[in-house]
This record gives sequence, C-alpha cells and structure tokens, in this order.
Amino acid sequence: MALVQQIQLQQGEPGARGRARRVTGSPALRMVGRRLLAVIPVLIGVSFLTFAIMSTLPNNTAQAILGLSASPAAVAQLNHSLGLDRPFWVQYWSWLINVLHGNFGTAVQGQSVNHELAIYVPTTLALLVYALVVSLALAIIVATLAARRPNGIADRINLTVSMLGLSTAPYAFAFLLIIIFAVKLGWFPVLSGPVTGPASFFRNLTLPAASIGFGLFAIYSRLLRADLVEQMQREDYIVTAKAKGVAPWRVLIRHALRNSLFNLITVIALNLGGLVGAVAIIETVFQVQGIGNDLITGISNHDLPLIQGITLVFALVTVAGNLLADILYAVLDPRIRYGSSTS
Amino acid sequence: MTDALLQVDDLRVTFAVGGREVRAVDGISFTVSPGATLAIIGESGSGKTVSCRAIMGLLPTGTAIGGSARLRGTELLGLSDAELRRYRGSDLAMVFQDPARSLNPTMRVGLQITEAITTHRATRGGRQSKREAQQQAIELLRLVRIPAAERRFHEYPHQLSGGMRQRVMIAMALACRPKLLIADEATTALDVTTQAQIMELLLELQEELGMALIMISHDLGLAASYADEVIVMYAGKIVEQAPAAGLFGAGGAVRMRYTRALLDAIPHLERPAHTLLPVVTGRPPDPTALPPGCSFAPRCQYAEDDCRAKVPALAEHVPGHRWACWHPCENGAAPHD
Amino acid sequence: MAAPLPDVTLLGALPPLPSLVNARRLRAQRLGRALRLWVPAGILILMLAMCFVLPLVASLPSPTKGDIIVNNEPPFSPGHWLGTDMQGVDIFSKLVYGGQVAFEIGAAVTAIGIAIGGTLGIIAGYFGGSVDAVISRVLDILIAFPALVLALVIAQGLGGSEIHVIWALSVFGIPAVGRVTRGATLTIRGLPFMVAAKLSGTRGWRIIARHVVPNIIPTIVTFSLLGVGIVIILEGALDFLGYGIPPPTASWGNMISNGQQILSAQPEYVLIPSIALLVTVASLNMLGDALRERWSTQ
Amino acid sequence: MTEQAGPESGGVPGDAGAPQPGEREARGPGGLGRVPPGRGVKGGSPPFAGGASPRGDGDTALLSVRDLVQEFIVRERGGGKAGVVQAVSGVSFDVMSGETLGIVGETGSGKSTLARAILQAPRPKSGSVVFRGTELTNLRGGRLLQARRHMQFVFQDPFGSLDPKWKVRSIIDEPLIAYRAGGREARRKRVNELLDLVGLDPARYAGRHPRELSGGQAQRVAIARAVALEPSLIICDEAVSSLDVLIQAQVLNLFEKLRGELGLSYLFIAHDLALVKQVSDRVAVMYLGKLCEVGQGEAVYRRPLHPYTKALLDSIPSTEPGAGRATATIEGEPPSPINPPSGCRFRTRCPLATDLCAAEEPLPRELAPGHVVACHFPLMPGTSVITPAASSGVRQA
Repeated sequence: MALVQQIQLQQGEPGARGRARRVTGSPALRMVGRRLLAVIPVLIGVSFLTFAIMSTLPNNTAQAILGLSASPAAVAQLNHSLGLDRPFWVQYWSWLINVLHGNFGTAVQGQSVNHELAIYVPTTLALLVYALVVSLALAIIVATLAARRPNGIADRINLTVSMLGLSTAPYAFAFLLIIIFAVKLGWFPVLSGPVTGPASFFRNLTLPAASIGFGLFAIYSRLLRADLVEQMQREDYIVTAKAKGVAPWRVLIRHALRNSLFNLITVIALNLGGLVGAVAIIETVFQVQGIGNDLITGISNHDLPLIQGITLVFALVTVAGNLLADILYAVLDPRIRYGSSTS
Repeated sequence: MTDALLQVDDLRVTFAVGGREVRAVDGISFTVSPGATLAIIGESGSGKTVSCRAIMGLLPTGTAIGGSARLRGTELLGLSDAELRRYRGSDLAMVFQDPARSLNPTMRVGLQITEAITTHRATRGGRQSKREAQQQAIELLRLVRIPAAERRFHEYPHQLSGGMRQRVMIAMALACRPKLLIADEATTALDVTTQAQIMELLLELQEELGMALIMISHDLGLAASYADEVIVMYAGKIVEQAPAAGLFGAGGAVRMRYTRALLDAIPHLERPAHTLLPVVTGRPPDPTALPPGCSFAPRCQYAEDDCRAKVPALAEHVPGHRWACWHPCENGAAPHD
Repeated sequence: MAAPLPDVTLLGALPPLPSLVNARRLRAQRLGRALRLWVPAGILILMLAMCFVLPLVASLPSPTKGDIIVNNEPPFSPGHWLGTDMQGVDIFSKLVYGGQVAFEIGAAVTAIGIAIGGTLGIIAGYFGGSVDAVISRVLDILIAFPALVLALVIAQGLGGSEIHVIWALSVFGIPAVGRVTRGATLTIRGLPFMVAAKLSGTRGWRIIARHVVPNIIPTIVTFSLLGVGIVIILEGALDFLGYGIPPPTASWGNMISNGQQILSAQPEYVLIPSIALLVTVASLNMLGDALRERWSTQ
Repeated sequence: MTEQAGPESGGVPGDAGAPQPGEREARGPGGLGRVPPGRGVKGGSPPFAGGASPRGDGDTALLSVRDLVQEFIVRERGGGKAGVVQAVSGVSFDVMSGETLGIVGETGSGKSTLARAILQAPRPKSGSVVFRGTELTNLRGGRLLQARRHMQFVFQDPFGSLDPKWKVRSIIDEPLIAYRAGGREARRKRVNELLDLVGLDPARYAGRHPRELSGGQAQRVAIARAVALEPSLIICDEAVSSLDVLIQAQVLNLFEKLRGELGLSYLFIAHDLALVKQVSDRVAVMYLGKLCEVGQGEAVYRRPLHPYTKALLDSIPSTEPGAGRATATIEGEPPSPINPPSGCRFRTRCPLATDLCAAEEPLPRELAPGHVVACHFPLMPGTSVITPAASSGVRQA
C-alpha cells in the first residue's frame, strides 16, 4: 500500500490573487465595469436583429420613398444609390460603423435621424420618467399603507385598484382618461401639444403619463405589498425589531421596506422593455411628439434608418435601466458593496 | 412567592391555520423568580416558542391568547401593542435561534443596537444624544466580549461570524438592562464550541446584571448543564417541572414517562457504540386533534386505560417537583435498564 | 420557586378548554379561499362559452356586415341588445367573434412561448455553463428589444392576419416564458432531490422529464395565465395601431380603435370592448393568483 | 440583465471568521499535506487510513480516499471571482467492509463537501477515491454510475431530498428503474419489501406524497431508496440532525438494524460528537478541511490527542450524572476556509500553539494502534502509552 501522501499543489498563487484583488478595487465597482462590458453585445444584438428582420421582410425602402406607382427601374436605381442592393451584412457593417461615429443615417423623408432623435427623445424620456417616478412613489406609499394591516381596508382597496390596473389595456384606460379629464372636465387637452416648459409639461404629459403609470403602479404596488407582508410575517429580523420594542411603523419602513426594494428594482428593470412599447402606443393615442409616435410613423413608411435609430435608443434605455438597477443594488445592499463573503 | 418576576397562569394559544384550529399552547402555568434560570424543553411543535412569544406579544394578529402572564404584577396579555412595547425590549428581551437571519442585513450592527437604546429612552426619562447612545452601544459590544468593538459597530451583519452575530443579538437584548431575557434556541444554530462560549457569556451576564433567563431548547443536556429549573413540554402542555438537580445528576429522578423517553433517546458519549437506543414509537399528536387523555399515551408503553381516558393534571407530588402522569417512573429507576 | 398548585389529581381530568377560535372565521377563511379560485374560473368559463359555444347554438347576426339603416343603435335596442355601430353591425356579435380572436391568439402565443421559450429556459437552467450563457444572452437581447416594436415591424412586414399576429407576439412570449422557466429550473436544480435523483442513477433527459418539468409546471401555469392576459392586451394594441387583425374582421382592439372617432359622442363603443377586455384579463390574473396561493401553501 | 441571486452569488458556505490577510505568504516550506515516506507511520498502513477494522478483515478497504482536495470558487454578484474556498484539503482515510467511520466536524469544516467529493458530485479537484477496487475520479457517465451503484447517500433534509411531486412508491422505485433492477412486478414487490424493512406499512405509505409524511417517515423513505440497490456503503450526511430527539433515536436504530441485516458500511458525517460516537467504530475529527484525529470511538473520546477534539468534548453539555457543566476551552470560531491559517489550521484557536505550529504543518502520526493525530503537541506526551480503556476497542452491540 502506498505510504506517501502526494502533494497537491493548488492552482494559482494565493498571494498574487490577493494583491490583484486589492488593485482592482471594490467588488461593486468591478461589477459595474463587468456590466458595462456586457451592454455592448446586447446593443449589437438588438441592432442586428432589427436589421435582419427588416431586411428579410418583403418590403423595401425605395418603394416606400418613391410610392407604389414608381417604375421598377427607378426603384432599382434608388436602391442602388441608397446602397440597399449590397449584401445584408455589408449594409449592416456600414451602418454600425456610422453609428459608432455618431451618425444614425438619413431617414426616408430625407431628414437626418440624429436630428429626429434630438427632437423627440427628450419628450419621450420626460414622459417615461414622469410616469415611472409618480407611479413608483405612489406604489411605495400605498403598498406600505396596505402592508401595515394585511386584509385591512387600505389593503383591500389597494388590491382591487391594482388588480384593475394590472388588467386594463393602457390604450383603453387612456380613452377613459380622455373622456373624463379632457372631454368632460376639460382640465387637459385631448391631444398633447409640444412641451415647452414646466406648465406645458404637466398639461401635455399628465394624461399620457397616467395612462402608462396606472399599469406600472399596479405591478409595483402588488409586488411591494406582497414582499412587505411576507417579510413582516416571515423574517426573523422583523421579529427582532419588534422584540426590541420598535414601533410598528418604524419596523415596516426602516426594516422591511429597504429590504423589499431589491425585488422591486429587479421588476422595474425587467419591465423597462415592455414600458417603452407602451410609450409608443400611448404617444400615438395622445399624439405626443416623441420617438414612440415617430417610430409608428417610421414603421408604416418602412423607414429602416429611423426604426434602427429608435430601437437602439429604446434598447439603450432598457440596458441603462438594468445597469442602474445593479448600481442601486450595490448602494442598498452592503453584502454587495463589501463583497459577498465574510472575509 | 409574591416576589415572582414573571407569573404565567393557564396560558393558552390557538391559531387558525388553513381553516383548522391548532392548539399550540394548552393551559400552562409557571413562575420565574428574579435572577433565576428556567429551561423550557420540548420537541418541535411542543409549544415552547409559542408560549414565550405570546408573553412578548410577538404572535401574528388573529392568534387567540387566553390566560394570564404578569410581569411583576402587571398583566401583559391583552395589553395594546403600544402599551406592550414599553415592556418589550426594556423589561423583557429576547434572543432568537438563527443569528444570521435575526439581524437586519442592510443595517449596520451598531445602528441596530442604538435603535434598541433610543426606542426606550422616552419611557426611561431623559433624552440622550446620538453620541451617548452610540457610546452605550459600543460598551454593550464590549460587554458581550466582542473584540475591536468600535470597528464592529460600523460593520454589517454579513461581515460577522455566527458566534459574533449572536453576541450582537445579546448586546441588543441587553440594551435596556432587561429583567428577563428569553433565549429561544439561542445556541441551536451554533457549533458546539461556540455554544459553550455563548452559554457561558449568558450566565456571566445574568449574574452581572441580575436578570432572569428563560432558555428555550430541545436539548436536555443544555438544561442539565446550565439551568436552575427545568420545564418539559409536550403537545402544548407542561408534563414535568423540577429543579435541574432534581431531574439530572446523582440525586435526580425523572418521573414523567415522556421526559424519561427523551433522556434515554439522546446518544451519550458514555454509551458503547452500536447499542440500540431505547425508543418510543410514533410521533407527537396532531395539534388539531389531540387525544382525549394524556397526549403522550398513544406512544407510551406504560399507558393504561386511564391514561387514554383522562388528562393527568400537573401536580406537585414531591416538593418542588411536579409532573403530569398517571403511572410515573419509580423514583430514580430508569425503566429501560 | 413555583407556587404550589392545589393537588388536582384527585379531581381527575381537567375540564376541556373552550375553543378560542371563532368557527365562523374558520368557515369564512375556507370560503374566501374557494371563492378566490372559482369566481374568476367561472367568469372565464362563461366568457369562453359565450365566445365559442354561443355562435354554434344561437344564430347571431354577422359580425362584419350590417344594415346601414339600423346603424348607431344604442344598447338595449330590439334585436341588438348592445346596439349597433356606424355600419349597423351588431356589437354583441362583434364582441363574441372578437373574443374568439383574442382567446385564440392569447392561447396560441402562450403555447408557442411555452414550447420554445420553455424548452430553451429548461435547457439553459438545467445544463448551465456556456449553453446557459448563449441562451441567456439571446433572451437578454429579445427582452432588451422593445417587444412591441418588433411585433409591429413583423406584423407590418408580413401583413395583417391572425397567424401573423401570433408570430409577431411570440417574439414577446418566447423570451418572457424562457426567462421564467430558466429561473424556476435553476431553483429546482439546486434542490437536494435533484442530487438524490442523480445519485439514484437517473440521468439526463429523464431527470428533466420526471423531476424538473413536474416541479416547474405550477410556475409556468400561473405565469401563462398572466401571459395570456398580457397577450390579449398586446393583440388589442396591434389592432389599435392598425397592424393587427385587418378591419372588417371583428376584434376587440379594432372595436376600441374605431370607437375612438366618436369617443365624446358615444363612449360606449370604446367602453364595451374595454370592459370585456378588462373582465377577461382580470379573471386570468385572479385565477393565476389563486392558483399560486393554492400551490404555495401545499 | 439583472439576475436573481443565484446559487453562485451567495456567500461562502458556512460561517467563517475574521479575515487573515497576508498569512498565505507565511506558509511553511512543507507545502500542503506532504508526508515524507515512512515518517510517523506504522505497519504499512497510511496515516488516517485506519489500521485494523473491528471485524478483522482489514486488508482491503471498501472505500479508500487519498489526498482528496476540493475547492470552490466563490463568485460575487456579477460574476467576479471573490476567492477560493479550500473546502477539503488533502484528506485520506479508509472505510473497511462492515465498518462505520464517523466524521465529526463543525460548520465549515468541509465534511459535507467531502461526502459529495467521494460521490463525484461534483468531482473533486484532485486526489483519489477507490471504491471496491475501482478508482472513481477518472470514471464518467455509465461507468461511474455502475461503480457508484453500491455507494448510496442519505441527506440531511429528509423532505428536500424527496421530489415533492413523486409518490413514495416511485421515489423508492427510482434507483431500481435506473439500474434496470427487474421487471415491473419484481420491482413492485421489492419496493414493498423495502418499505417493510424501514418500518413503513406499504399499504399505508406507498401511495403518499412526501408532504403527507412526518420528518422521520420521510427519512425512512430516503433510507429505503438508499438501500434499494443493496449497496455496501451508505454515506450519511447529517442524516438525523434535523429530526427531533425521539425520532432521531428511531432512525439511528434503523441504521443499526440495517447494518446488521444487510452488512452495510457507513460513512457517518455529523456535527454531534456523541451522535457520531454512538454509531461509529472509528471516529475522524475534521477541522477546516483537514482531518486532525482518527481513532477508535472509545479511544478518541476517552483519550483525545488533539486539542481540538478535547475542546469539542468539553463543550458538549450532558445529562449524565457527574458529567459536569460544559465548558468553553477554546476561544473564537474557525477562520475562513478562503484564507486558512498557515501550518496547523487549528493554531489560531489552540491554547498550546507555538511558532512551530504556524511554520510547519503537523503530519499525521499514529501514536497508538489505529489512533492517528496531526498535531505537533498532542495531549498525550510520550506517545506510545496506551491505556487499557483506549485499546479495548469498540464493543459490538
């Protein structure tokens, strides 16, 4: 029988690893760095997918520009001058290079996509942030009130209202808002005009934001309420806080709410993609001068450069939202900020 | 007898779970004297944790609680939450089983201790500055023998080891110098070497601060080693109660059949390997359908017809030693030998 | 020391303790639980019966052709109990046939989502490693992609028809189901019984079929119910934007879109299909919640 | 995209103490677990490899583990590498046929990782596992499956290890199907036999789901599944720790009964020394990924050689007359397995530690027949003195 215990040298030099760790800084920073790197393939994938789908679909830009009566020869001519007869990947590559230089190309109607985006993106972002912030704030307040007494009156009202919000089509809700607040009460315009200042911001964007926000509020408040109730009933640190004699409100807000925010942040980030879709519909309903509305027009014109540009902006919003969520995790959760282990 | 710190009389706790009634605690009475150590022993579901949480007012709303629990003459049961909070954390404090889950993961440990201090400062009279509370918290961390207390004050729970976390929990519980500390399986999740450290700390602090201690545990060895008085619970009832010396050790004698079975079932270092353990069959009764007689009768090999018909009362048969059994073990004799 | 109690052994057994729980509350608990499941389930069954059985047993007016003479009839008119639209088409009939479209698309998109997304999610979650990395990245891209945009592009490119709407909306359904399935599979994969199954000699696809799938079915079913609701809303959105079911065919989205023009004069044209949509989606959501509650307490 | 905290993003398994930066560099020149040939070893049997079995047929071991190393990379959120947990660092031992070897260790000692590494689930980083003469570490797929057939596992959490969607009958049937053990009717009979064997009435329990069982019953089902293929070795990882005392005793007796009836060997892993001693012929004490003492159960308990074993024994509260109060003889808690101390891993808490302990890793030495310790300063100076009590071995039940 063998007597010798073989030495098993472990891979990697532990000392060197330790030093490397100190150099690269805090785990949170490295995590953000890693996330930023992961953004690039997603953005490339999104643009490629749009390009691929648009190119395979039976429609073409030249025909859209020249109209249905244009002769085949004229269409082929324009296709050539636009570079649309080149192989698909050559087109994509040149588009990508242009984008990397900050040039999103020229839309069907001849205007620069950069210009379009510069006009429309701020309005859409304002609408998005408005809807998000208000619905989130309301959701946090309402969910906390509801979780204070599960199955109490506040809770039941919240559950009913949020079930309605969850089940209502945003465009149908938009019509309800228009009937009540624009047609009957006249507080807001039926169709939104351009946003020029704070007053016109509230006047023009409140109804669209409310149409988007109702559904968001429903999702957020249900999630947060469920999480808070679960924590108040299940988590040992809640019992600890109560055993210390901490007042119920303080237990709920100081101990439960902060720990509930993680799930909420995850869901917000996950929903961003769907949210920008909803923006497109609602902007159409209210004729808001934003990229959602612009996109719908672009799609009906089969305007590839415009669609590409807008899709990329949407994807960027989603990806940036997710990155923000990761940073927020790190801010809120000391386990991430100070590394995941006890050492 | 009148100077009892905590007097519990006929405490009953009933839950409604999934549309069924669960009798978690079924009429228990006991007394804790100032400075004493009481161990409440029982298997899971015996009602030991529920009874202590009922006294602390920590059970979920909708739980029916009956009977009486008086802290130095003040009735605790039936107090509003706001009234009860004056006692919770100040006169009554609690340490829980799992220190990893009992501390708020997103809050620095120092803040969690100062919270315990500041919560009660209004009732204790005199305002304290934040600095004072902080200073006090650091002293508490030193009191529970946490090295580098100032540094630990600013750390988060995940940066501490299991034993350290439990020390923080104890520091938090001691923030207002409670008269009674309830340790609910406080060492179960810890390793045995850490358990010994924490138990020694608790007993030292108990002596230093003159507080009473209720140890809730499933471990009879822990009771034998550290408690003055032992209560054994089964299916929501107290089945035996005696001073630790009256149960364990040379002069002790376990009388209730259930306690005996529990004692026999524990593997001992002194027992030779591969010997079969004396066992009772079956499992604890369904708390929604307790048997009519003694709850242990269905599993007890000494049970007779009277055991299955009538509930034996917990009575003081020998001074200081109470048991609830129609056919108790003979004094000093282990039935399985 | 404990106060000595009177020696009650002589008295025999203690009196039974009175029940502390209100029997009415127990019954109410049980009733509430049952209602939360059966009310939405009942409504859904009624809706399905109305959309699919009613046209077979009763002769409804055509949902596409109407008599211009009886146009713009208000609700509760003789022969048209929900009234008629501008072309004189019976609204109830449109509601019924539009409902068929909504349910068909909702079911089909969810089924495609489960078939493709579910398979991808299980594979990614179970095998992990580079397989997971690739699948997750693809799902990431599809989710980062505004689903509606893609759906619109596809619907516009292919032209409006029920089958095209189904494909377009599947772009939304597949990554959503995929992600949920992957998460559920990951959770299951880490449980001890999976290790136990492997150590018992069960391998590969058999583990997936017999251990993973049965355990993630509750998650998929509850999510699918929510998913059907979302798909129905999205289908309406496509119709509404003019890229869905092409107009004379009845659909709830088309009804809402058409009603937009006479919104202030006759809001019921928008309200009736909106309410149908709301009731359907709410029932799906509530049924999902009730099932989740039931399965989580098991 | 944001991920829910996955299995990789959690903390280090188990608790760990304060960080010990810089100690890695101080590692002694001896490297990890190097044992010079012939040193500290008697009679040709490797250290910790367990000498004569109580049954006397100790020539070939049923299970032979050599220098087993298992490491895990701890990842932080976002996938960065946070460190390497040295969960098992060069563990060697033998389990003889018919023998029960108990492994005692506290949280984070690596005992569960050791059990999994033996089963190749996951495969260990290095080292050798020879079971019934077959090296397992280089087998894959069907060959590994066949080799593992006679080695089964019982887990800590009885409910977690049973698929909640399956009925008891299918659960026990699973290994029979997987190893093609007979036709439908034969398997059906076998399942009933197995249920009888573990003390569950087939008529009442075969059709139940795990949630309709108590913890003890669920563990019996898990045991029935483990013995279904008539294994020769069962690895029990904290198999009774989550059970109440009375149920625990029932299950322990079941293990004893099966040992007698089926001639089983056990590798019995637990944190409770008294429990391990109750069922084991030999006991191995594990600390921070390494074995520090191995010997006959009685010997380890009556004459602990390693200061850690002594501390463990002193900490156990007992109900026995004359046992005295449990005492805490060592301070602190085990350090992190990410950065284990140099030299002897116990030295940071050892009352006897000197500079030597930090500089040089203690080698396993057999100080009494079958009683091996890895300590520079074992508690029994003069080594070869063995009391009658210690050498009397283990009484058979």
